[in-house]
Amino acid sequence: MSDPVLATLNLNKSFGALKATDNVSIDLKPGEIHAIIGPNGAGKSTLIQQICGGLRPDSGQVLLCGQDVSGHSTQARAQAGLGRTFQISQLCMEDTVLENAILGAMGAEGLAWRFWQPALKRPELRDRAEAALERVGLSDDRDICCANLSHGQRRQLEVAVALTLSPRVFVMDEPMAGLGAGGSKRLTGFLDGLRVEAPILLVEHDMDAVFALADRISVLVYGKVIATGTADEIRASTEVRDAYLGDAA
Amino acid sequence: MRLDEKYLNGLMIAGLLALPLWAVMADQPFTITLVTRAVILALAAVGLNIVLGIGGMVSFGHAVFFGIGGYAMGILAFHAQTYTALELGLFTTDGTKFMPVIWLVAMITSGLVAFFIGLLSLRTSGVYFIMITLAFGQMFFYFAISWAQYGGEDGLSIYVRNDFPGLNTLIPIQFYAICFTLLCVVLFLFARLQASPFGLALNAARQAGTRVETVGLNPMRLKLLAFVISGAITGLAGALFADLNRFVSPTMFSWQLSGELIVLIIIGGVGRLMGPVIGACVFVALEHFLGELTDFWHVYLGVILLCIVLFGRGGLIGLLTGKEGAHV
Amino acid sequence: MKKFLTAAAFSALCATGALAEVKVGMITTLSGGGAGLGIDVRDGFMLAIAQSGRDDIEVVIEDDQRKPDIAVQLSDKMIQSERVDVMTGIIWSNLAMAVVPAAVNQNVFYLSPNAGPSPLAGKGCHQNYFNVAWQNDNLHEAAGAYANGADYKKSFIMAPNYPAGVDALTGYKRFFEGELAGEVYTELGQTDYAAEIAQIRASDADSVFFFLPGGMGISFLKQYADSGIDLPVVGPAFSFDQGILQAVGDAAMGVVNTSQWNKDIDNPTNTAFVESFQAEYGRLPSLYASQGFDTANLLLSALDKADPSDADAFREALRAAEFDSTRGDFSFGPNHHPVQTIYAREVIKEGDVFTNKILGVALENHSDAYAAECKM
Amino acid sequence: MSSILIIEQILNGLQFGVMLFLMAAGLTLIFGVMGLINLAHGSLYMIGAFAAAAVAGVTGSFLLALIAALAAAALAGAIVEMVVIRRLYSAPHLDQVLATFALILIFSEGTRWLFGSFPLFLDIPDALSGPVTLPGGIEYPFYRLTLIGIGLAVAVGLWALIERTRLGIQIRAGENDREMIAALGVDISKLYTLVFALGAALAGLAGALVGAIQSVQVGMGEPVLILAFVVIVIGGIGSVRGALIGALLVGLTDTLGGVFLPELFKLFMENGAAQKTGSALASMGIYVLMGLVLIWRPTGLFGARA
Repeated sequence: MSDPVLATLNLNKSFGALKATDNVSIDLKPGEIHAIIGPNGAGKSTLIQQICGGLRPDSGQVLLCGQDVSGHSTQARAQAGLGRTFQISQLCMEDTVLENAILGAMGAEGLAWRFWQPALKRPELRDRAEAALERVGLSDDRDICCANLSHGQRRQLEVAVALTLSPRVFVMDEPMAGLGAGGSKRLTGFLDGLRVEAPILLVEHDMDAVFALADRISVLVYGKVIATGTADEIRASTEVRDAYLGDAA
Repeated sequence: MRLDEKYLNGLMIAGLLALPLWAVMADQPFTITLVTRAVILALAAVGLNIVLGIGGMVSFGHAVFFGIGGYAMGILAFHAQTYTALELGLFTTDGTKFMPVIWLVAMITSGLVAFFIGLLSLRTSGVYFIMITLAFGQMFFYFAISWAQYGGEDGLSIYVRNDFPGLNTLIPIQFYAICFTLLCVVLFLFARLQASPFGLALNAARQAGTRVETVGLNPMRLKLLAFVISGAITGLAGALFADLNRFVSPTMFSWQLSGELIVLIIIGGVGRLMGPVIGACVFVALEHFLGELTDFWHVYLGVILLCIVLFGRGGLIGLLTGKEGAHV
Repeated sequence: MKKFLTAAAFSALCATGALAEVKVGMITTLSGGGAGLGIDVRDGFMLAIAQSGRDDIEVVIEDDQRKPDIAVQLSDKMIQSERVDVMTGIIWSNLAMAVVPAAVNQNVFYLSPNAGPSPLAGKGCHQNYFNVAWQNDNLHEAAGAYANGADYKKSFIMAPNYPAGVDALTGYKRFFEGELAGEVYTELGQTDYAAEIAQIRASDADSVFFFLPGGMGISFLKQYADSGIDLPVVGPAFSFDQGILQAVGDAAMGVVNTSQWNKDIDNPTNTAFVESFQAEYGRLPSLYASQGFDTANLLLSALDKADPSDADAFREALRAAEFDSTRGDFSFGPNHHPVQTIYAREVIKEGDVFTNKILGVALENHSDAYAAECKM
Repeated sequence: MSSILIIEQILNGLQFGVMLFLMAAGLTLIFGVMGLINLAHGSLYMIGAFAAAAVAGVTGSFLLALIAALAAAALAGAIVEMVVIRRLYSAPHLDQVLATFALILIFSEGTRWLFGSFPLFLDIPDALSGPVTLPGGIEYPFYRLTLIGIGLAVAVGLWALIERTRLGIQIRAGENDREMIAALGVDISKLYTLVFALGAALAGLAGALVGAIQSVQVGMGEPVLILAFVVIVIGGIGSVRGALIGALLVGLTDTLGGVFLPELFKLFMENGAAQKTGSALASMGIYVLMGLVLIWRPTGLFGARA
């Protein structure tokens, strides 16, 4: 068993009386997809925020490749190898697809502080960006303005930007959201192949995708991890069933 | 009819070359003065366009840098013309009337001030950013008014324009040549900057700050550097403006001037290379010709500005090329 | 509508420029705050030109919006494009400082109808610069002199914190022989004087001197009148002038102010001026209008003797100042600033209209403190 | 410096503060509900003062003048809202700044065209003029006390309006969630016009009240506008409570700074120089205050946390 690439240790976060994250310890091992599921309001987004640096936990640690990054800023974590996609696309809508990908490449190459040569003409940036676009199938749309992309294409671009970073770990917040059945299926296939490159922490509502992809699944309810296990174990867990049904009722 | 933006830019530069030359031949020196004014205001607004158009920071206090540039020129030339020493703590100077030195001092000083204002202001965003930059502008304005040593509200008169090697700066067309060349250089730098990795990142910071962070870049630092570059350019314009008028006064720090710089950019087109240039030319022309028509020309200026906001998304460049401007 | 009509009349006048032999450039404030002063100067000036019946004088009028940079550019325009012989019109000292030195160095004559900053009267004086109104300190000095005469021993003095304000207090102190109960610099453009009034109340002053031009003076006087303090107030004419007085109202009643002109100065020129100004524009003339009128008449008197192209002769003609001033006797000192009598006036009410009445002379044939520094 | 003088200066600061509050309350409401930066708010203040001066000039009644000021400013506000402002709600701040900057130009020169370039006359009504003696022997102008009273009454009234009435519920809902009030069946555009007119009326009232002790002239609105912005930024944009606290802070800082800073400098400087330095610093005082508050709390004292 190898060491986890990403782990949280006893993470806690409260908003007033509300405990959004309650002593959460999860980990992500090389080569696996670890999915986090849970009903709305279970604290999934809050957890992701703490892992990626948008929120500071009240207590506990976030470990990236064994290193404590709890006090690091978002950009420091990104530099340390954390690649993230957003539930709601965070893209530069006035820029082209290629420019969005180049932005990621700039982060990866540490090349933002250059003032002379046009970004689009730097071969190292361009190669990296084009490669990422190629992989998600957006190569032909590279010169389209992002605002004119379809919803599905935007999700693809989100993933492409994360790819340009060549991260050591992916954190994906509902990448399937709003995709049609076909789109979901294609992305599922793509993520399936991605896990060998870097493990994926996947937050997703699309249960078909989750059960198809995840090596392990953690269930988050009211900020607490109530169960972790393989797809079959989770499916069989009465606790999980109660939590979901109880919530629905 | 839709114009390509490149042609429009070329046309504009050609116009800025041709009009003053025509004015020399037709012996209309005042036309040259007007175009010089437009070119200098454009230069100041190009500086602002870096933070406003690319970086999305609505600075309502850019007059600070314009004024600092002006006072850098005023103070240096004042000491040079009165042969009095200027004590700067560690060292003493007699001032100077040499333009390149004045420009350098203007740019360094306003860049430094921009660094500190930016450091404090960038903690805020949105309306708060607009207002805190305005507050800094007001502080400098009131400071200048009560700075008796350099004329206070009366300002400083510099009787002879400063020197530039090989040119007689008192001849309008020669001074214009200096300003025009500087504008072209700065426009070129702006274009390079906009396309460079830094420009791309800054542009991204305006549209999606979180995205910039998640690729491992620090939007704060990007914005702060942009603010400093912008301040330095506007400071340079301030020094030229002071030389055009051979005069500096606290009005260079006024919030109306900050507002006017923003107006110039919006008239032309936010984030566009030539937006400030077109805006400045149109503004100076309006000011001049409407002023001849009626004492109440501000009313008409107001109506025109209103129409530009309500119907001309993307400014004049947007109107002519059919492209919208940057969203701020 | 009246304004547009007169503006049209001016442009009609300008249109006769084809024949014009003398070109006069007037840069003054016609829009925005403070436009009233510029309009009065312009109207007074144009009235005199019209009355002269000369059609060989072209007056180019431009609005400086009270912005120094605009004023400088207009001055460039006047000199470079219009090629005017004589310039005039600037209201504000800071604009004058921006325009005048450069203009007179380009061999243009400048006749100041209002501003008289001290540098232009002293070290920075120039042979082509003539001030027809006053040196900035004059009216304040007269106020100081009046305070002595009124037997004030302890004055509370205040002015805005800018060069003209500092000059004002200096001018008052130069002539006032008593002590100061307080000396306060207010913020330029300040509208609320409660804090200062409280300080006056708490002081042991027996009189108050203030210089607060424009709206600042109106605010102060109204608030002062309402405060219940009844110490006598002295000030220069600027806050008690015809244009502004109606806005101050009862609060100004009885206040003594110093001025080199008033509409009741008894001489034929002045009587005719007041009448014709009222007839032409439908309002009482102000101090500024009288200054504009005198400036034009000085110019006309010089033009009768010499042409501006003969600069030396024209300068001599100006220096002689052989014209009938609305103020009575008028002559120039060695620094081309007026030597004139300054009066103390009191605010009174004539029917419904607030106006001033001359009390007596504050300073007789007064020159200024800077003339000695002028080396022409 | 006697304690009487200090108390008097504090009263002055309070009076200045509550008048700023009248301006700032409208500004902050308009921003809170509609998300609009209205630079032309100062023009509405000017309109109030001019309307009051005009009506007082004709009728001689101060009460009628106040009513006219409220009506004229509210009407002008409603018209501007319907013609221009409502096109700007979804526009970026930049466009709002420019458009309302344009409105300032139109209003200012338009007023000058109508009323001429000279200041107008508006005086304190006889019933309110002159000083009164407060406990402790402080003589203080009755009119200024009245202003403090009116300002505080408006503050209480606004509080009651927002907390206790149906309109208030809609306003609060509008601040939180625009879609929700549409879902509640409220006619949004009518609500917006109403809020804008209310803000305008408050500004007009301030203009008329202050006009009686200051000069009624073109351009009188802009300095107050800038101060009102300082106030709402300190208080937190959108918060009426913040506007009140901010206004009082600014009023007291400005008044007391102008008085005490020169005194402070007199301790180690020559009299005239101390006056000049002190008052120069005092004029920057509120901007320094604003800078400090924003550095400490980037969204103001009571602003929504980002």
